[in-house]
Amino acid sequence: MKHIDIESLGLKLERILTYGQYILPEFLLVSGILVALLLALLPAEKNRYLSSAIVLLVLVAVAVLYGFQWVDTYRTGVKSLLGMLRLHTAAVTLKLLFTLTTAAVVLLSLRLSSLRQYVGEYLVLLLTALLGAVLMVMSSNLLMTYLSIEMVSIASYALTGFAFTKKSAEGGLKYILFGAVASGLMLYGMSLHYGLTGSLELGFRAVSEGELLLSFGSILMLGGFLFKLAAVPFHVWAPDVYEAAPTPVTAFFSIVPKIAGMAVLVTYTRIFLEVDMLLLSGQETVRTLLATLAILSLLLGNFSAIWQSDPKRLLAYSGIAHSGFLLAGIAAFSHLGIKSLLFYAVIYAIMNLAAFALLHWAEYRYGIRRIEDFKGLSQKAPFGSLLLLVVMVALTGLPPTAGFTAKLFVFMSLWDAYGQTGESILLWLLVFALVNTLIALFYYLKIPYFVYFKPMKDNGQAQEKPLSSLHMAVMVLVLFLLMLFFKPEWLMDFFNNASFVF
Amino acid sequence: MELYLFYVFAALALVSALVIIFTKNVLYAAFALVLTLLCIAAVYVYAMAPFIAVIQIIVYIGGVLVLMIFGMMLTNRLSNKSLLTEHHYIPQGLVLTTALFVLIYKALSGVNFSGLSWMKEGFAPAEDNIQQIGVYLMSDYILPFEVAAVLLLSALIGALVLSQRKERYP
Amino acid sequence: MENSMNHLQDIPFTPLAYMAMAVLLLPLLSFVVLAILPQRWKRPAIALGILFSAINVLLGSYLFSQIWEAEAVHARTQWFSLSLLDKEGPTFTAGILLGNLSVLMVMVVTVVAFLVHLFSLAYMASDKGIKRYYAFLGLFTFAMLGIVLSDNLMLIFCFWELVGLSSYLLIGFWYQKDTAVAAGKKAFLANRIGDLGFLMGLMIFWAYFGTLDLEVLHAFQKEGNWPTGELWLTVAGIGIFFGAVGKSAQFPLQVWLPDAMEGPTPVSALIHAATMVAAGVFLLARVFLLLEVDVLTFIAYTGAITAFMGAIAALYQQDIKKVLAFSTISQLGYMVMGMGVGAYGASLFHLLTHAAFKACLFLSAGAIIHVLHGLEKKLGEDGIYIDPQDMRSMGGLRRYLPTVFITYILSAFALIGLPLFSGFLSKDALLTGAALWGMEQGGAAYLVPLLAFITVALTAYYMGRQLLLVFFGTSRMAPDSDKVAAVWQQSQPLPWTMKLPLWVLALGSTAFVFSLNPVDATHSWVLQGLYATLNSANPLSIGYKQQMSIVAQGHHYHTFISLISVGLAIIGLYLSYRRYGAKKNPSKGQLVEGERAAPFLAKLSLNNWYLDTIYDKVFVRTVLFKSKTLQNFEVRVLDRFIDIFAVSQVVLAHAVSIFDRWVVDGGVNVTAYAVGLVGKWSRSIQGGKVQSYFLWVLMGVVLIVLFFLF
Amino acid sequence: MIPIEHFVLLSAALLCIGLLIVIIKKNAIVVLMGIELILNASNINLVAFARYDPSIQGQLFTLFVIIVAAAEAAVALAIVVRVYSYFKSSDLDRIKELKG
Repeated sequence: MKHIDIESLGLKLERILTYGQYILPEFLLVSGILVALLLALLPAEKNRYLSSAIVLLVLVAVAVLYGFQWVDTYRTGVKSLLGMLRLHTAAVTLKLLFTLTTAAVVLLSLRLSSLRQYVGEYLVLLLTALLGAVLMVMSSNLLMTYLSIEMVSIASYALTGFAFTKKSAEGGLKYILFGAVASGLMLYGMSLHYGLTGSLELGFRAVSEGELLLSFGSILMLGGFLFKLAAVPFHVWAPDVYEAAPTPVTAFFSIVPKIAGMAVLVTYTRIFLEVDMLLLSGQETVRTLLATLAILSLLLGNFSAIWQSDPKRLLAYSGIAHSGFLLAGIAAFSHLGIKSLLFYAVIYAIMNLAAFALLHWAEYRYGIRRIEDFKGLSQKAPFGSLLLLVVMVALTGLPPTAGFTAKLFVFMSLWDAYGQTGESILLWLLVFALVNTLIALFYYLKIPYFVYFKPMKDNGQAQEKPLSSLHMAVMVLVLFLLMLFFKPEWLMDFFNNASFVF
Repeated sequence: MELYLFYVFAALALVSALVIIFTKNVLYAAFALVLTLLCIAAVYVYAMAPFIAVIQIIVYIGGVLVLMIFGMMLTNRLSNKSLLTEHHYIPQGLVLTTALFVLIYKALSGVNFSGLSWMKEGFAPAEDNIQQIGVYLMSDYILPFEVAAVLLLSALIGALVLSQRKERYP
Repeated sequence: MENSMNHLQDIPFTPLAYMAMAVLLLPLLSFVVLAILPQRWKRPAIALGILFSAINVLLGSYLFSQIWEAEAVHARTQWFSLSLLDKEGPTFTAGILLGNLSVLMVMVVTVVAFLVHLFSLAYMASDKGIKRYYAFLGLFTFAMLGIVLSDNLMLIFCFWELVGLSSYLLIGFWYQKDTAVAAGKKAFLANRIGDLGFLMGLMIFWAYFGTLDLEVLHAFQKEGNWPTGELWLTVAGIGIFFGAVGKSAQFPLQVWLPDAMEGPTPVSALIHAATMVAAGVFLLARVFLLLEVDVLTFIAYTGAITAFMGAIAALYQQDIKKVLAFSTISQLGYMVMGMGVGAYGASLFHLLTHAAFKACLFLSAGAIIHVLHGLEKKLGEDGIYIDPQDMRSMGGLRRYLPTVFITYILSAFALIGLPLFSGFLSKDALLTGAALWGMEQGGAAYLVPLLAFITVALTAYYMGRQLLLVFFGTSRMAPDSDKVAAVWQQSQPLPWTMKLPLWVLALGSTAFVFSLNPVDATHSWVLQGLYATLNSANPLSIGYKQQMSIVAQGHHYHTFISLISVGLAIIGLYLSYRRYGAKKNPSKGQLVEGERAAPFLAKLSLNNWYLDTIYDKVFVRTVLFKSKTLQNFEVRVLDRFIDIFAVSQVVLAHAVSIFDRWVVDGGVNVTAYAVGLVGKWSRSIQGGKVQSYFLWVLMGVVLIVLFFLF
Repeated sequence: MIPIEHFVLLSAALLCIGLLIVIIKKNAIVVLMGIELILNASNINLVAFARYDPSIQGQLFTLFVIIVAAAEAAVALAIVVRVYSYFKSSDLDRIKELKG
């Protein structure tokens, strides 16, 4: 029996207790999960509004705590927790974004029919996915990264099935099989990493031996992150799953796991760049790899989106293209790049939330499931149609919306990075990204085109309620989009001078 | 002696894994998997991780595989026929996985692991490290431990909801 | 030099700058109000819209009186900045630049917009979407004023895009008509192609100078810090010019403008005569001093070729609006050519006069269409079918619509360029510039003035033809004249809201408004004011040098050139009189017959040089052919080998469905199509079987490893 | 002591066999078995390397991987059962309604 140093163990435990305060919001989140679990015992049919309200309260409280944490980290900089997590401003910003997005998704889900039966279980899974995403952006250890990614994934697999239809079952099966293979490959990469560096913590030591194998492992690891980001070549699951899942869940998928995947990718890219692990055959670097994948994602996402007839599928492909933009921001790895990424992430979240909210509204109020069904919606629902138009324009990246500004920032950081590193692939990426905004026009404007320029199929359906609560909420989002175009520094100022470690 | 026994177990693991590929009978595949996992547990023992080996046997063979066999029974109409499965994408799959293996092998063959800086420290772990694992789980690894707990909980909830037979609101 | 000017100081807003903001935002307010007010309040809403645009005219006039020939006003504020941790990042500014150029354009935009607002009241009265229409008008005016007032190219680009969007909405206003929707799409796409060039130009400027502020860029030029002879700056100039090519309908992107006539006619007066198409020329004027010599040459040739092609295409059109559309292309070609040869003042002057007389022509045509549209129904009851836009069923309208006749003839004379009319002054100045440039350059450069002079005669011919066919002779509407007279008896007289804009614009087509001397524009207040905008330029600038040489030497050639142009115009008029004159007074049948047996030139003209056909052939047919063979292949072979060729089956099925789509909606855009084909392929990865996904992923991983590691 | 290379080679072989199973087997449950093999391949690496690590991080990682694998298998089987109730099959070839 090996002797155990009780004294040092006591010190360790004391340290753990003091660190408790830094993960207070996460504790609250976990207790929220437990509360939701208890709520599942109540009859769901009657209590779904009550349960949702309680969970919303928890989420708001968590968001407030994150607000305090933001101020705190703004002052103190980076903090490492047990070598597992790291707390810094960028992570807290994203955590706040995730929490608010989840709150919006909870609101959006109120009309979901399956909620009449499983409200508690639904909320448990949603909060678990949120918790996983929150841990993802903070993780600074391979084990923690793996666990948090799996946490998001497993909750997502189950959530996909929540529409309780044939389609959603199929989507869930595809998602879990694909996800398991992707995470298996990632895990293999992690094991190689561990073997060659002897450490699971970030800030890998440089190795004297086996750089090739290490790079191999890095690429496999990247695969797992790309799976969460839904970028080429690990994008294939996204359209099927987006189509299969209930619309509010799809909104969640398109925002939280994706941006969390982006954060993890940024974390590791920094290490790759520092140790320059992928610098192997000549001038190929991690930038080249990321830029190539970005170009492919842009092309694949945009081109495939063109003939889609299911709006959710269309947005899935558009999400793949947006992953390309995120990857482009990562490839242009600089302070400016990170800031523009954060900006892009926030704008992307707002745009997608608004888009899916409107899709959901069109689905339950007018039974619209295909793009053709949008015909003549402008006559029935002029205000909703106007909002839809603005959101689509924003997704395309045209002025006067913040979608334009966000893309502009990414372009600028790419240009900046090209000027500093002189890697021609970045210039190519810039050119492709520009051309792709042009291609994006073809499909994003398809929906407004049907809404405005095609006659209505029948006049039977009721007129729109003048201003529903959903419209008000979406209007707030749209106002954000417009406002941030005119005053992007309102958001950018938050990111300026903040501590970024990633 | 130790080395030869290792070879035997490794070979057995590989052969039974290959059996999963070649057999069409799903049930045979499951038993081949049991064998593979058992052999892997033995390999863990040779890698000085007896605790992990035990966990492997308890969780995998005792839990996961039983679950799988249940799944098999539930998803196949039990008739006179034995449970068969078919193959597809054989050429593409073979080419790609072989390519991957060759690539890994090439990357591996260049590495002299004993030359790695962190391994030179020459550490030989104790045969029995259950206590060490326990202490780590409750101190340094307390965060992952808790996270795993939440993960298991919600996975169970998810599985529970999804396996409900009927829903009132389709 | 790079990034040296990243930090632009704010320039405080003066009362005049605030007023300019008001001018800019009022149309937006109009748009918002009209969009928000419910349908049942549409009357007060529209009245409000018209009131706003009237106020805008007053504000614009005041601005004009304060700024013209006085000191320019520039106000600027920080828009957003990207500051980095270690160094200060680039800053974007937004602001208003009020100079002679911008206030002149403000006048043009606000006045024409107001008149169109007024005119549309009767024209669109019976349309259900009238509120939407007025809202779009407001949005468009806002965007156009934004282009005019912005002080940097970035902001101009934003408004430029917005103009594209709102014109798309207006052209496709009658979305029930498939052709209107297709035309809107076409306009949008042609513009986007141009915009890509514009964006590239902006990025190159940004890369070189770290700013897009016009004043700062001009300061570089003025202080001699402008690198000349740089290839990238030439590329940037051509890129920006490409933006103008798209918006101003220059060769080879002019195909969208004739189709855009599908929109309501008052919109054509606003967008396709006075404002949007002029935006390209305005942009060239904004960056005039920054353009390299090669770019200017390129511009001159493009302009001359467009002017000529447009005029040829106008010769044999039968649709009253199509003639005007091609004429607009041709006149825009003149303006662009003017910029290219360095006749900066003349080009803008022509923009101004053209705005007035072409808007008048479009509105007059609109009045005719409006009246005939009213008659169409009544005649239809008697079994007579007319197309209210087809000139072959008009004739003799001078008796029934005297007001329109007078305004039409006044503005047509201005377009032809007869003395005493505004068009004479500006066209004369342009021709002088072109001729001087040709003489200076020599050789092939003579092509430019040559084409310009030929176009004068062509313009006279097609306008003479139009006047004769529409207003002279006898009516071709119904078989007997009693019937026609009876029908006209029932027609409604034109309301004053239609007449007033016509008279105002017809007045603007006379020379006296612009110059005291009606046959020589050299001393006109417009040209003098426009030259003043170049005063601060660096004398080394190519454009400046050329403009000054025109100013210095123009008067030597003026008499000679104006004689030639008037002579050419008279020849053109005479030829059209020979063919379509009162004595001949061809009947409807003769006209239809004559065009069926048309000579090559007429066919070329009618089909706009077969540009659409060529684009169709080059981009579309090749793809179509492939789909067809693939379809055959599927029918014959696939049935047997369905299992073996599972992969190709996916591709084929997609190709066939493309074919269906293509045949069914024939109007799908060419580019969209080519793009879509790639899309079909890329989404075929998504075959539905999850294990094929694994294959794709594994292939991706293996390829990445192979490419990046081995 | 057994050389580390042996372990790594064994794991590489198991990874590829697992992948091959995942690709070529039509039955969803056999595919899940392949996934378990992939995870086990990684585990062999982790455990083998942990032999040289005083803080046995690899062994702990393996522990967590096994937990996650169990959770994943539970959810996956629940989904397979659900899919079976709709499609009356667990043959992945027939489950392809979502595509394009």
